[in-house]
Amino acid sequence: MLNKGGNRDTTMMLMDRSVPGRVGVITPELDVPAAPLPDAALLRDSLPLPEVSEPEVVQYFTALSQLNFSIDTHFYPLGSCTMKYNPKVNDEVAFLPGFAGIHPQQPAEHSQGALELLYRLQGFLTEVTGMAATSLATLAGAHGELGGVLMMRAYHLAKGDTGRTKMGIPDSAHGTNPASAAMAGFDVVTIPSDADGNTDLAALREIVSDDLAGVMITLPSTLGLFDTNIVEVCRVVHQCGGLVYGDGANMNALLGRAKLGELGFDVCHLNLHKTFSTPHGGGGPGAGPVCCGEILAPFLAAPVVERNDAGQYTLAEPEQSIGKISGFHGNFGVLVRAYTYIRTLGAAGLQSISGNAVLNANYIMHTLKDIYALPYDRTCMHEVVFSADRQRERGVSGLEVAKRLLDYGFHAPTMYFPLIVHEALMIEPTESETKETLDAFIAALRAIDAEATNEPETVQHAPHTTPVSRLDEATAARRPVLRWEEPAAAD
Amino acid sequence: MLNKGGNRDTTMMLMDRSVPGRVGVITPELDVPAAPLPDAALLRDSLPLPEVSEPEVVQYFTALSQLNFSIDTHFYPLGSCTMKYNPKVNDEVAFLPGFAGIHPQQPAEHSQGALELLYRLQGFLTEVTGMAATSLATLAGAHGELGGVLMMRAYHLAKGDTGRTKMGIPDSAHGTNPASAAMAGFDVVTIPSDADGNTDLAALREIVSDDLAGVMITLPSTLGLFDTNIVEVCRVVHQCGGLVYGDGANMNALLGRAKLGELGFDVCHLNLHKTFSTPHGGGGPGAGPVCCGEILAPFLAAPVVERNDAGQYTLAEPEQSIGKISGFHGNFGVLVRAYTYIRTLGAAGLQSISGNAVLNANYIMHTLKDIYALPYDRTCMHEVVFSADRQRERGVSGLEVAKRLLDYGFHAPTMYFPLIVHEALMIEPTESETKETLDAFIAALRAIDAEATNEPETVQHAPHTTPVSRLDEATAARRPVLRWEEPAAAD
Amino acid sequence: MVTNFQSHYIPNTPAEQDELLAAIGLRSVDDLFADIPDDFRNPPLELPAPLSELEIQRELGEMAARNRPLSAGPSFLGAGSYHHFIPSIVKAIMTRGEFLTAYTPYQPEVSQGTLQVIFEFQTMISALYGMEVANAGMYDGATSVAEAVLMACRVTRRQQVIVADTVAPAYRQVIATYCQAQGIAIDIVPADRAADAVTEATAGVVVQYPNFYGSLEDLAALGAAAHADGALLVVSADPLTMGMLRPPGEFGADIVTGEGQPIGIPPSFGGPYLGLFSCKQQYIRQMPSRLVGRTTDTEGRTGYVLTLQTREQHIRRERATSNICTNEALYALASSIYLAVMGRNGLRQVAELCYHKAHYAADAIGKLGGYSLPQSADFFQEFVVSCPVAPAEVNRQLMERNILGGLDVSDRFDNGMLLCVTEMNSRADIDALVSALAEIA
Amino acid sequence: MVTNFQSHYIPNTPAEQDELLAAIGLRSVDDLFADIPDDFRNPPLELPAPLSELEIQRELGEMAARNRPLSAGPSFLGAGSYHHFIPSIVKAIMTRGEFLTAYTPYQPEVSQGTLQVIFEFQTMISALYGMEVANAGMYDGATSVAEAVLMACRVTRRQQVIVADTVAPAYRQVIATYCQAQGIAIDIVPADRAADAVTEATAGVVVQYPNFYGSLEDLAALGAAAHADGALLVVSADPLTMGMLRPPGEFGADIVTGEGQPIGIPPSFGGPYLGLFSCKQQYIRQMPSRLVGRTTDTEGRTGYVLTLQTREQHIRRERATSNICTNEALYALASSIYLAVMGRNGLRQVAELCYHKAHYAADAIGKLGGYSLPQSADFFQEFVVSCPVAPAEVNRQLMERNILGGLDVSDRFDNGMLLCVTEMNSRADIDALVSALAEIA
Ligand SMILES: Cc1ncc(COP(=O)(O)O)c(C=O)c1O
Ligand SMILES: Cc1ncc(COP(=O)(O)O)c(C=O)c1O
Repeated sequence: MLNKGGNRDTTMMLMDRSVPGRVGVITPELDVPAAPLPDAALLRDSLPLPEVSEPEVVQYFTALSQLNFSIDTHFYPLGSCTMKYNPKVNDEVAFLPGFAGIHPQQPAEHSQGALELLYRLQGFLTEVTGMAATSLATLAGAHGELGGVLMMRAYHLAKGDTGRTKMGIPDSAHGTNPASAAMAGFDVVTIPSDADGNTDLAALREIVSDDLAGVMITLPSTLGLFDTNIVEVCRVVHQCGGLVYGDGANMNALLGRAKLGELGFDVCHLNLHKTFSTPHGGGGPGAGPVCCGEILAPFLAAPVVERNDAGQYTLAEPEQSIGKISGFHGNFGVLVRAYTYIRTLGAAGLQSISGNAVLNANYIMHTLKDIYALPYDRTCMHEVVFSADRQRERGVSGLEVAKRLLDYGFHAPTMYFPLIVHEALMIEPTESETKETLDAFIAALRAIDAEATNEPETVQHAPHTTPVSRLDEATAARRPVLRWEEPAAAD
Repeated sequence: MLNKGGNRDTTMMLMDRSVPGRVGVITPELDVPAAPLPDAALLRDSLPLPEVSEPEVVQYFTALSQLNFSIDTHFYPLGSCTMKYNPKVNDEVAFLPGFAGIHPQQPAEHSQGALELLYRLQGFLTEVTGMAATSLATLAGAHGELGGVLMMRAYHLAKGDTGRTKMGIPDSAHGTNPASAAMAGFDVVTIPSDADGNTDLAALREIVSDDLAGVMITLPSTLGLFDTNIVEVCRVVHQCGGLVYGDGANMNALLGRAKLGELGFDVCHLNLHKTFSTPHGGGGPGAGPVCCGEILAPFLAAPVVERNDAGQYTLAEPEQSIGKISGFHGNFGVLVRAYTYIRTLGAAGLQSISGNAVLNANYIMHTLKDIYALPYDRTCMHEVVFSADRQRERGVSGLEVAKRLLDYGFHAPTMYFPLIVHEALMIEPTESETKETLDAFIAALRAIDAEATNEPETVQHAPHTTPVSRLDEATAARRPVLRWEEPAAAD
Repeated sequence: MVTNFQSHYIPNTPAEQDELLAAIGLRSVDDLFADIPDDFRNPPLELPAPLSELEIQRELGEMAARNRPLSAGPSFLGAGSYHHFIPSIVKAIMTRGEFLTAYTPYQPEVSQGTLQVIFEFQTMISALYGMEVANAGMYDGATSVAEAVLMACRVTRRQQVIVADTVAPAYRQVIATYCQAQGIAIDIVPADRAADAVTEATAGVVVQYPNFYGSLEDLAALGAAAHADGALLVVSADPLTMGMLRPPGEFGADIVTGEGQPIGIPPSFGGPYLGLFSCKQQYIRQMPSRLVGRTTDTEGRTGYVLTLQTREQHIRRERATSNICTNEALYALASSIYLAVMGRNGLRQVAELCYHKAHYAADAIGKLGGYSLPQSADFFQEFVVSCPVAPAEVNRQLMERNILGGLDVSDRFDNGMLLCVTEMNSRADIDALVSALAEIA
Repeated sequence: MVTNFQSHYIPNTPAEQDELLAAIGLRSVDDLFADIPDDFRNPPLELPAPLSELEIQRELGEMAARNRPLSAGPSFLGAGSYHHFIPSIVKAIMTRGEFLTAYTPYQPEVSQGTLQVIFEFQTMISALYGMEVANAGMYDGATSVAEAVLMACRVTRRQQVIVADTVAPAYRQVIATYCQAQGIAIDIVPADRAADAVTEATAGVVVQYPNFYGSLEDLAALGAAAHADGALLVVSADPLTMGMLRPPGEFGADIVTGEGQPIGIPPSFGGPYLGLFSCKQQYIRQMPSRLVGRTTDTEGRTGYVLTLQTREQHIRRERATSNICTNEALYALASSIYLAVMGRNGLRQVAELCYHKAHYAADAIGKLGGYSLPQSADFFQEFVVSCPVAPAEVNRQLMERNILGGLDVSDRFDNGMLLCVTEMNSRADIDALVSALAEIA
């Protein structure tokens, strides 16, 4: 990044910059008589916040922003994360005063536009997933999972079926799947993958029994593969009285190509901050709506939006709802963006997304598989998972290959996930990248492979051009420093 | 800057990226019957604009932005330019639909808020300059100058005084002053500065006669000095029947400290994009309102805003107006920002600006004058003009010192202006910088001086860390390439 | 067959797609989906036809226009979402693409911006609450306190919590949802009996500060009672009130959570908001969500990383402290900018404006015939008014005067209405409310 | 004595100011102003008391609310400022601090962003107009054509210009202002007689395309006539119409200027706008304003610089081609983003939408009893309607129906109203206008 002198240098934190008496904001004068204050025991003595002026705040945070890679500035093929283009119009409409400036508890007659938007979005997502109903109350993918598996639990309990304590989860699953299942009180049973990367049907059959509440399947799987056993998986689970949860985080591959509900899934969540292009914001906000079939609809998290005969929209609680799972009605600002995105693209646009996302991933797969090991050599979906095993043999790890990409001006792929692939490098190009970018990225990965042979140290010690080099994570965890502290007075 | 790969690399221009069939925008369907087209001779065959998608446009322009220094990212002590903090609230209000979305010709009764804002701003600027009236119609400093000197011309002509063909302008003046005078039909007579950097009164007395229309004086001068002869200058010019124009581009030094009207100036312009902190935008838009005393008020450019007895605001043309000088009513969006700025600061705030701007400049002057030659060793105003003569002796020019500052993360001072100072380095810190930044900047200039002794090549070939190094300006001018051309087909 | 649609969001043209297909050795994009069983491939997708951006802006603009923004007139509605002023710089900075379009900072070398922001956030949130550590944020205030309950149970290895009945109803519901499968017993007790209810089985005592009805609970007493029996004191506190009030940390709270919306986040119909979560240092390994730590790089430069990740789902899976992954990072940024620019004095001034204005309003309303203030404890910016007629009717008549009234809490207080006054309410707004209420009486 | 005011825009505190003063050896800030004669120092400054940002937003919000934005209802007002759609990305990018808060790119090494943008702008504007070179922009459409007149006189060393009477009245006035001190004679002649009026004394013929009343002048004839006598053809052309119309460059125009507002700039009560300026290569040394050229750095990398600066005031002073310095760079950026995203097809589509919708409207209105279309030439998106009653009255009645009517041009056409229809007008808008006009008749 361009050198910065003086207060634009980011090495000083806000508290380091604080000078007594500096002012960052002017507040209005008090225009009513002052009231007596409560007992002093209730009032604070000091408020250890910084004292800095407005220009300093702008300059400091602007400088910080420039230390980031982001979609707007860098190709970001981070597998499983669907780092696609985030349209600016979506942000613009979400900030309209009629959206950003409305109170969640104001009377419904003064929020009809907002409620209608939510109602329509419920319908769009229900349609996209081939389900029967949707709740928008869950605030991220993992939150949707929690809501979904709690619904599975509630369903069994409502039937008086109290013995279903187990949840089957593939070994390739994202960590949130087992964590959500555990929060919903289930014991996790791991389901292995077969040699093709599909669910191992034999292994599945072994665990299905009347203590199995259901399974959580990611489709396409985190291996970037369409599980060709999926219909059979659903059949087997259903046969034993279990339910099938779909982790829809990878839905970018399937938009308009297949519907989870039709394949046999009972409930799923979508990551609007992936598939529906709401910006990830450095780690959120997201939105993880839950869509489900008829039998689970009564259990959806509250609220859902209903439309009455007079055409008015109201918030309602499904009959046997698992209850409220968030403070209000979901991450509305994110939902506005997703609604806008779907309205912009329509069915043909969504299908074009999945087509191009999958095409781009396969292009990368085909142009690199001579060099990078491909654990599952079959058509991939929206992402391709390589292994850096062949580079490892030359002393260069997958992590090092990934870090070296940063020097080439590309964000790294997801590394070491899914856990079942050795030295995994998981690359998701998305549909929003140009062929030029794909080719430049492919060239970089080929060049790094050559470096692994010719100058392995360059790769091993990468990155070399970033604001900081490799960081000491071990010490960070062993002696955690989690906030600014007054520097010890020098004497 | 952080490395960028693929299409975020800026070496390809839009036309290089263009791919037939890529779409950047979706337009609505035609919802009326198509009309017959005019004769084909009136229609164009090809429209050689790029074909790129929206993400590419965002990524390309974002990448370009990151090649810039700017106030938000770097200390920018560019003399004569008043690169102070540009408040974000000013931009926010300027974009309100009730401001950005109104038509300049819509009926006055539907623009009362906008007209009132202009009316009040006229009043504020009239007050700040100690004048009698203001027109906001001029769109930048130089445009204000043209308006102002045309008013001087019109005034003399209105009196039947047709022989006043000369305009006196100090040798230190900004280039726009003589250029504006020439556009207004005057012959420029140069007025030298005296040894203290003030107007040379003796020289002035020599040129005053009945062919002198007036003089254009910058206060504080472009040497960053308050001309202590100024009252006498005005007296002398007035005595001969001439008028005094004030270039108010440096008004940041005098806000609330002195009023041009009271000192004897007849007319002046203000640079709202300097003193009143509207962002400079990489070279505009600006706004250069003209303020004048009673005798010149009838000649102001049209329109001005008037308030009638019913409290309604209307656009009006002053009686003997020089006429319209721009398409509509001035750079309204810039005027909204300046209005907001003045409302935020009030009189005490404006005085604090000049106090701190001048204090910061003097601090730099005092802490560097042992090393950098100071042509006029007296209290400076908002900026200090050094000479790099002592560095030059060691083979390092002022330009090279300035370029080397870029490596230290600071924007360069203005170089080689004013023309009367050898190897001029003109530094304007403004009031919005912290002491830390001033100290870091001072330390950098001291370090560069040391480099001039110890490793002059480092300075001579600077900058070393910028996106491009020193550019070949001679070839650029000799064989001008002013737009993208289709690359010659390789064969 | 799916036809190709050339969106402005998708660069590659059909010709380019054909080039890619050729490289792969396929004929059509459809062939890539051959793994999907025929019967399920390319189902009909019934969605409205795509719109141009011009039409989108118009459609969304019309939908937005059918909602009444708080800026349309005086508003006295709080109850969990507050109308506070947000300086322009917050949006100006948070919408920078480098922040907006980055992912979770998993690659620290190219994410120092986001990481250092979170470190600032952790610093300022712990300072506000008087706590030793704060995490990178949770989904919202409700899920944050629910996760605090789970954490209190983990820390104490107990399975019963006491929740004051003055905790926001929505928060209580979300706690119930989060606990429903965990075998945790939740006892809802009146706030003034919460201290007495603690036993050796109690994992934690949960209160809100100020409570949902605006009043200040006796944190010192609750902390003492909880700690006497080895339970934790869990407080959900409004961060903006911390500009003035002694923080829960100074009363011995073990976990302090909160809704971050009041500090720099627009009401936005209830989200996205920001869960705040802080605790004593000794419990950090039981915390949910991300933590950023300071460390050094190979050249000794300071840098920031995600740390203590072994607590988290991507490492610990079913034994993680929580399933949370994506949180609300962008709003942690917004709050950090807000707190930075408000600073030590600005936050105190805003808190005091709210306090004095609310008391001015309460005093005036309390003197109106037919109205009374049923609560006696100290309050901050919210208070309950008992109205002469049903609150719904009062609100209806207020809206006729373009005033947004308070929340109906007649389930708890006779004709009760929960009113909120902030720095956004001018004296004229308050006077208009008071005279309107006088007319309605 | 001036008291110090601690603004949030000014970081240094009184204590820090004292430190700086001590370094200088002074006691007070006031001492720095000792050069100002006593009688004039620290005059009273009567300005309203400062406001907090909360109050500023409220005050400005209220002032803005007293203006009716074009989005409030159908609008048919054009006449030099046009209601076109601007994609969101334009504002999202132009407000980035790196563009917004940079100065004129005098230090090319740290201004490549701005410089390359201008080079793109020059490229696209020359392409639009079919001209060889374009500069970095002028103040607005009016000053741009005025500078073109001065340039035509410089190039031809003649002092007389012919200006068609169909050039916008405001443009004609600004030409007069710019020429008033230069001894240039301006002959305003009917457009269809402009060709005949050219003599060997004529420096240039100035026309607008489409003209102020919407019609397309016969550029070919004008160009031939001008060139026959050694004069230049100067055309002020709407850049958006260039999506569809053959550009003036292809008719032999020597200088083509234009108002850049239609391509990506909001109407904003008349400014800031953007002057477009292009010409034949042979005249570049006579051009006003900045030019950016491509070159290479010491390492052979491509880079951009301000070039041919010897034309400009900071070098050439009173002999400069113009006094212009600051221009409208930020809006050259806006237009560049707009043109990039519209691209070859989008700009054509928008132009066609305007064309067809305007013709649909004109047809329908022309068929109404009492209304007629007094002009017969081809038009683009604007046309004059002769109304049965005074246009002011028609407009009044249209506004009762929340329709913003056209410009009153009854000075030139009997009860004439200049109407404009763009892509922002839906068929429903147009139909509403037509039925309203029918009712008013
Ligand atoms: C496959 C998969 N499932 C679930 C999640 C969890 O989603 P979130 O981060 O929104 O909670 C993710 C995101 O990282 C994921 O990639
Ligand atoms: C002293 C002085 N006068 C006049 C001007 C011209 O102002 P503008 O660039 O707004 O035309 C400038 C700006 O560079 C200046 O510094």
